[in-house]
Parts: sequence; structure tokens; C-alpha cells
Amino acid sequence: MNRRKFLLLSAVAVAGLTFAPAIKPAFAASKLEEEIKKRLGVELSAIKETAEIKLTAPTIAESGANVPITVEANIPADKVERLWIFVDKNPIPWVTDVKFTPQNGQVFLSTRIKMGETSNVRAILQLKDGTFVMATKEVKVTAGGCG
Amino acid sequence: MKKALFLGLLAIGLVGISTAQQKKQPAKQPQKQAAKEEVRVTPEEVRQVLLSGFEQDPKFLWKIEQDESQRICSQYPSMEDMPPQAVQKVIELENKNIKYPQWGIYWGDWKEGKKLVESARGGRFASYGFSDRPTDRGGNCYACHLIEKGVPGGTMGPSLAGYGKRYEITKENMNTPESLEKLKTVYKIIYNGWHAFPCSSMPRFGYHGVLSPEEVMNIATYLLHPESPVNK
Amino acid sequence: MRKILLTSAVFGLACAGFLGYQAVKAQDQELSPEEEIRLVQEFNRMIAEGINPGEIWAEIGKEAFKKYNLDKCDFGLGPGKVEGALAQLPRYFPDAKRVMDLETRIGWCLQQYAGMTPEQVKKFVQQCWGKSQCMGEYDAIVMYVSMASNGQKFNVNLKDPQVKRMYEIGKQIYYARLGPWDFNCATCHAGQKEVRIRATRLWSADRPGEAGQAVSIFPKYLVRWAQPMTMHYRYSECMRQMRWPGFEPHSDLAVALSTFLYGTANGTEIKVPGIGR
Amino acid sequence: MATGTAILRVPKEAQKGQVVRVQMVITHPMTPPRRDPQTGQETPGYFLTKLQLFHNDQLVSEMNMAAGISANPFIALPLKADSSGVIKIAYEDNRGGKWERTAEITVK
Repeated sequence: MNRRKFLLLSAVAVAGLTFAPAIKPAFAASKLEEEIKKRLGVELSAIKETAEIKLTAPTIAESGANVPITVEANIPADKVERLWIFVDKNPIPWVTDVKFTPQNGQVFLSTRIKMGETSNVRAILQLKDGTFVMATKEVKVTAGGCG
Repeated sequence: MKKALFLGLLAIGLVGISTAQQKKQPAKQPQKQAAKEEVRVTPEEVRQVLLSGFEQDPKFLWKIEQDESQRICSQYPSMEDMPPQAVQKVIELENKNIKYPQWGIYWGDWKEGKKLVESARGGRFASYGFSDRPTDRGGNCYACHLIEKGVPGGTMGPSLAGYGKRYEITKENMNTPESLEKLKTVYKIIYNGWHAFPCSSMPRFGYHGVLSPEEVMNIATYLLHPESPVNK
Repeated sequence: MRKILLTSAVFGLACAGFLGYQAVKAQDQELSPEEEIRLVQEFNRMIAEGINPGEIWAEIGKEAFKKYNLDKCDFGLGPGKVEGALAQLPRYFPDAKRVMDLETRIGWCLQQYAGMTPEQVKKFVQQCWGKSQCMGEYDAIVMYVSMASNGQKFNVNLKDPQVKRMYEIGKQIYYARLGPWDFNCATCHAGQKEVRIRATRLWSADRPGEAGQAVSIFPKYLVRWAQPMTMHYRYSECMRQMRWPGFEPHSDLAVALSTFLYGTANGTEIKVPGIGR
Repeated sequence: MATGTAILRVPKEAQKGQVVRVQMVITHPMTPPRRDPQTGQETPGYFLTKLQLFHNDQLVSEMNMAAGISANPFIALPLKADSSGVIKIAYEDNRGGKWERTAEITVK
């Protein structure tokens, strides 16, 4: 094997390594991306993750019929327009959206959602300045009981 | 005929159980025996209360008639407390309660086995609204075992992930007498686990006719076959 | 040249595939079954926060209680008195000449004061069995009466020989291996080792306090069916899963099991309704 | 018992300016639309679509939802308590059902 061939080979191998993991999630999330584009008017890739949103959800849910989620944000309520909840792999990824006003005093939501299978849950905040931020948590949905 | 046998066994068993209990308890738990002195419950009383609790449908009532092994096992809340004679007795009884498929031990169809392993519905009867049918077949194995990777399973029984690999069964050696002997061992455990593990939690699927010998063979194949997803 | 490209591409993909597999495998293996049991318990704590939907049944139950003349029903503390009733049941009732638990007593009173036949009572009890989203008046009555004992501790009088007799029978039945699947109650609910059935952690009569924790939250709201489950429905479901014959609610079998379980739970605080899968 | 019954829970008293939690459980099946795989026939779902939270008749929050929320939904929302008065929730479903519930709060 000459040097040129070796370089080429390793370059392609590296390309395979770096792209393959990126391709898979993007492919799986396409339905979600469509939904987010439709409802929010932005690309999912344009939404940044932030530590200012605290999304609490179980790591393992014994039942997908009732997954408890709580969203709490450090961003003042008067800067926030709406909170959106999405579940990546649900048949309809959009779950709910809540409009907040300064009268809320805080951005907070606690509820129970349905999840068809193991998936990410996303809490996306639509801010008054037209930007979006989000928090993500993976919930593993299992089955319980005697069947 | 079968019913008569059951009743006969029951009668023998009832006598057996009461004498066994009388013999056993003073030696083992003298304090508890003293406390129980004031309230004594006979096996017949227990039986009457049990009978009161079920719909009097002759199609199903036979289910609560115990066989001798069940009667022995009922005496010991914990298997570790079983005296060696009782262990021996159950092993002896249950070794007689194993039948094999008409064609002997052979590699069955693991795809059929997989269906039976996954179905939770077998053996339940139609009642109050649930959609079970008496014809449903299955072993509900995932309730107690972890089997295929990534499928949620229970931990009451040991994990069966990669079971065939653990038995070192490969495509090349699967038809050797050693491998077929391993297949037979697994067949026997599923057909009637009590022959090796007396009073274990696992139902005696074959003995009770919950699964036919061929069905048990297919499940054993599913667990051991090198092409089965269990061993991927 | 083309051949090299092909092989390198295959190599690259294989590497990526392998890495992907490794990542998945690492994720799967990160959690042992014991850790998973902990996380499922965490889930159960989270669904217990907030308002329990089962409380809505208590509101309906309060009205149904009057509608069916149950204010004449004596649960052992005087006619119509429900506060603390659950804590001291099962007990012996001379008027019925039987030991009765809460649900059996409600059934007896429905016959006495609401003019129901035993068949009507059974239908009333089983109204929501095997269903989901079902709002049954019976479940509501049991919920209302049970919630009136919240905060009190179980105090079953095991010194009463009649009660003690049922306790002993219940205990023997708990360990009786029956039916075509060789189960007893202890198959799932005994032993020191913490195990789960599928993802559900099983409580054990052998681990201190767990029987109490298990029964002190009944009736329990089940999220998978979106309705509460009473104790007798729980017995019935267990027996169906054990492949035993069809269960008769309000039978002596139910009372014997209740006496054993609630007697074992003595001293545990009542917290109704519970919530679970 | 009728669909739409609810429990609305708010602290009886609050300090002025305090953010309190308005908690509720509403009985509703929240069934999604279904398509029969054999006949292809569609059954419409039955679920809540909108929930509004008012404080003294002023709209504080509005929530849109569908069958992605669990049956008999539990929802908790925040409210800044700056005056005593009535807290009201109004909710409706996709079959024209409309309900209201109120609770009182005293602000010190």
C-alpha cells in the first residue's frame, strides 16, 4: 500500500466515523423536525439547549400512559411567550403548549404525558424576542406487571 | 378418570399434610406452636374457605385441587426450609412427570418458541371484560426472565440472555450428542422444573398441559439455537 | 482506485457501526436491574406528587353513600360512622355472624339497606372490572369510606379468636400452591431478595413494613386504566394472573386474605388513595 | 359520573406577590383518534383541547392540548398572587364540552 492510498483510506474511514453517528439521530428526528417547523416556524437545529430550563422527568417510566413531567425556568415570565412540549417519537410529537403572562410570575408547568416508546422529551421556550431555547431529557418507557 | 385420580390424591394428601404438620411443627417452631394453641385451623376449614372464594363453575374449579407436590410445597414458606426428605419426595414424584415429544429430542422452530415466550395470555380464562381466550397459548416468560437484549423483563428468575452461548452451542456442534443432551436438559426444566428444583417459582408448564411437548421443544430451541435472537 | 474507495468506505461504515453498537451497548449495560428498580421507584414517587385523580371518586362516593342508605351501615363504630372504620377492619360482626372486611361489610349493608340481592351486589362490585376510564359507584363508595380513615393506623384486633382464625386461614392460603401454574401469593410477594415482575418491583411479606405499605394505599388509582382499584379487585386480578378460577368478591376467601394482610399491616398509617402503574 | 368533573386546588391564603401553584385534576378520557388497521375506518378521539386560567376574570395562562396528555389530566400552573379574589379555570374538549371551576384565594 502506497502512502497516497493509505491517506485516502484513512480519510474515508474517518469521514465514516464522524458522519455515521450524526446521520442516525437526524434521520430518526425528521418527523419531529417537521412538526417543529410547522408549529414554531424554525428549524430544530436552530434551537439551543439551555441550563436555564429545568425539565424533570423519570429516567425510566413503568408505564408510557402517564409520564410525569415538570418544567421550571429561570427566565422571567414576562420575557416568555409560550412553552412547548414535544415527544420525539410519539405519532404526534406535539403534546401541549402553554401561553404565559407576567401574571404567572414564573414559568412552570407540571403535568402527565403519554409516550408510545422510549424517546426524548423536549421543553422549548418561545421568548418574546422571537428566539427559542430548550431542554431535553430521555425517558425510557418499559412495561410493568404480569402482562 | 383423571378427576378421580385428583380426588384420590387429594384425600391421601390431606391426611399426609395434617400428619406431617403435626409431626413437624413441635420440633421446628415450639414457640409459635404454643401461640397458635388457642386457634387451630384444620385443612378442611382452609379448603372450605378457598372453595367459597371461587365461582362454582366446574369448568374451572378443578384448578384448585392440589396434587401431592403442590401440597408438600405449600408447607414450606421458604424453599431453604425444606427438609431433605421433602426435597427428595418432590424430585422423585416429578421425575415421573416428564413426557417427551413423539419424535424424541430434536431442534424445533425457534420462531414459534419466540411467540410462546412473548405471549402473556396463555392459561388465563375469559372473565370480566378482558379479552383472553381459553385457546390462547403462551408462557409469559418475560414476566420473570430477561431474555432478548433490550426487552424489559423480570428478575424473579435468572437472566436467560445469551443462554445458548452459555451452553456453548454453535452451528457446528448443535447436532452432536452433547448438544442434544443440553437441549434435553433445558426441555426438562421448562416441561417440569420441579424435577430438578423442587417447589421453585416456575410453573410446571408441560406437566400441567399449559404447553404441549412440541411447544416446550420450540421454546427450548428458541433459548439455545445459535440463530435465535437470544444468542445474537 | 475504485476498489480502494469501496473497501475504505466499508471499513469506515463498519467502524461507525461498531462504535454505534458500542454506544448502545454501553447505554444498556449502564443500568443493572437493581438500579432500574430504583429508577422505577423514583417514577412512582413522581406520579404520587400533585393531586391524585382517585380523589374525585371520593366526592362521588360521598353522594352514593347516602343514595344507597349506607348511613345506616355499622362498620363497627356505630351506624354511618366512617372515620376510622378502615383502621379496625376486618372484625367480627354478630349481626352477620361473620368476620368481615370493609368491602364485604359494604356489600352486606347494600343488601340490608339498599334492598339489593346478592347477584345485584356482585354486579355492582364488578361494574368496572376489566375496564378502563370507568366511574363506578361502588369504587367511589369504597374510596370515600377508606379516605375517611386517612392518617389513622391499622389496628386489627387479632386477640378476637374469630378474627385470629381468619388470619390463620388467610396465612395458609397465602402459601397454598394451587392451579395449573403452581402459584401461591408468596411466589411473587415473599422472600428477602428484591425482585421485579417485568419492570414492576414486588413487595414482600418477609421484608418488614412492606405488606403494610402495600395495603395501606388501597383503593389505589391505576394510571394504566385511569380508574381506582379496590382491594377485592386486586385479589381478583392477582388470581386471574395466577390462573386460578374466577374470584368471588366479598367471599370468606377475600376476608381471610384481608385479615392476614391487614393484620400484618397493624401499625401502618393509612394513606388512601395510592397511585401506581 | 360525568366527564369534565374536576378538583381545583389553590392555597387558601398567600402573601402579596407570592407565586402559588394552581393544581387541578380533570376527569376526561383523552382518547386519541384511531384508525382500524383492517377496515381503515377512523374513530375520532375524545380529548380536552383548551384550558384557560383566570384570576379575577383576567386571563393568566392558556394551554392547548390534545390526546398527548394522560387520561384524567393533572396540571399545575403558577400564579402570582397580588390580590384576593376568584381563581377560575375554564376548559373545553373537541366534542363541544365546556366547563368551569372556581376557587378563592385571600392575599394578605
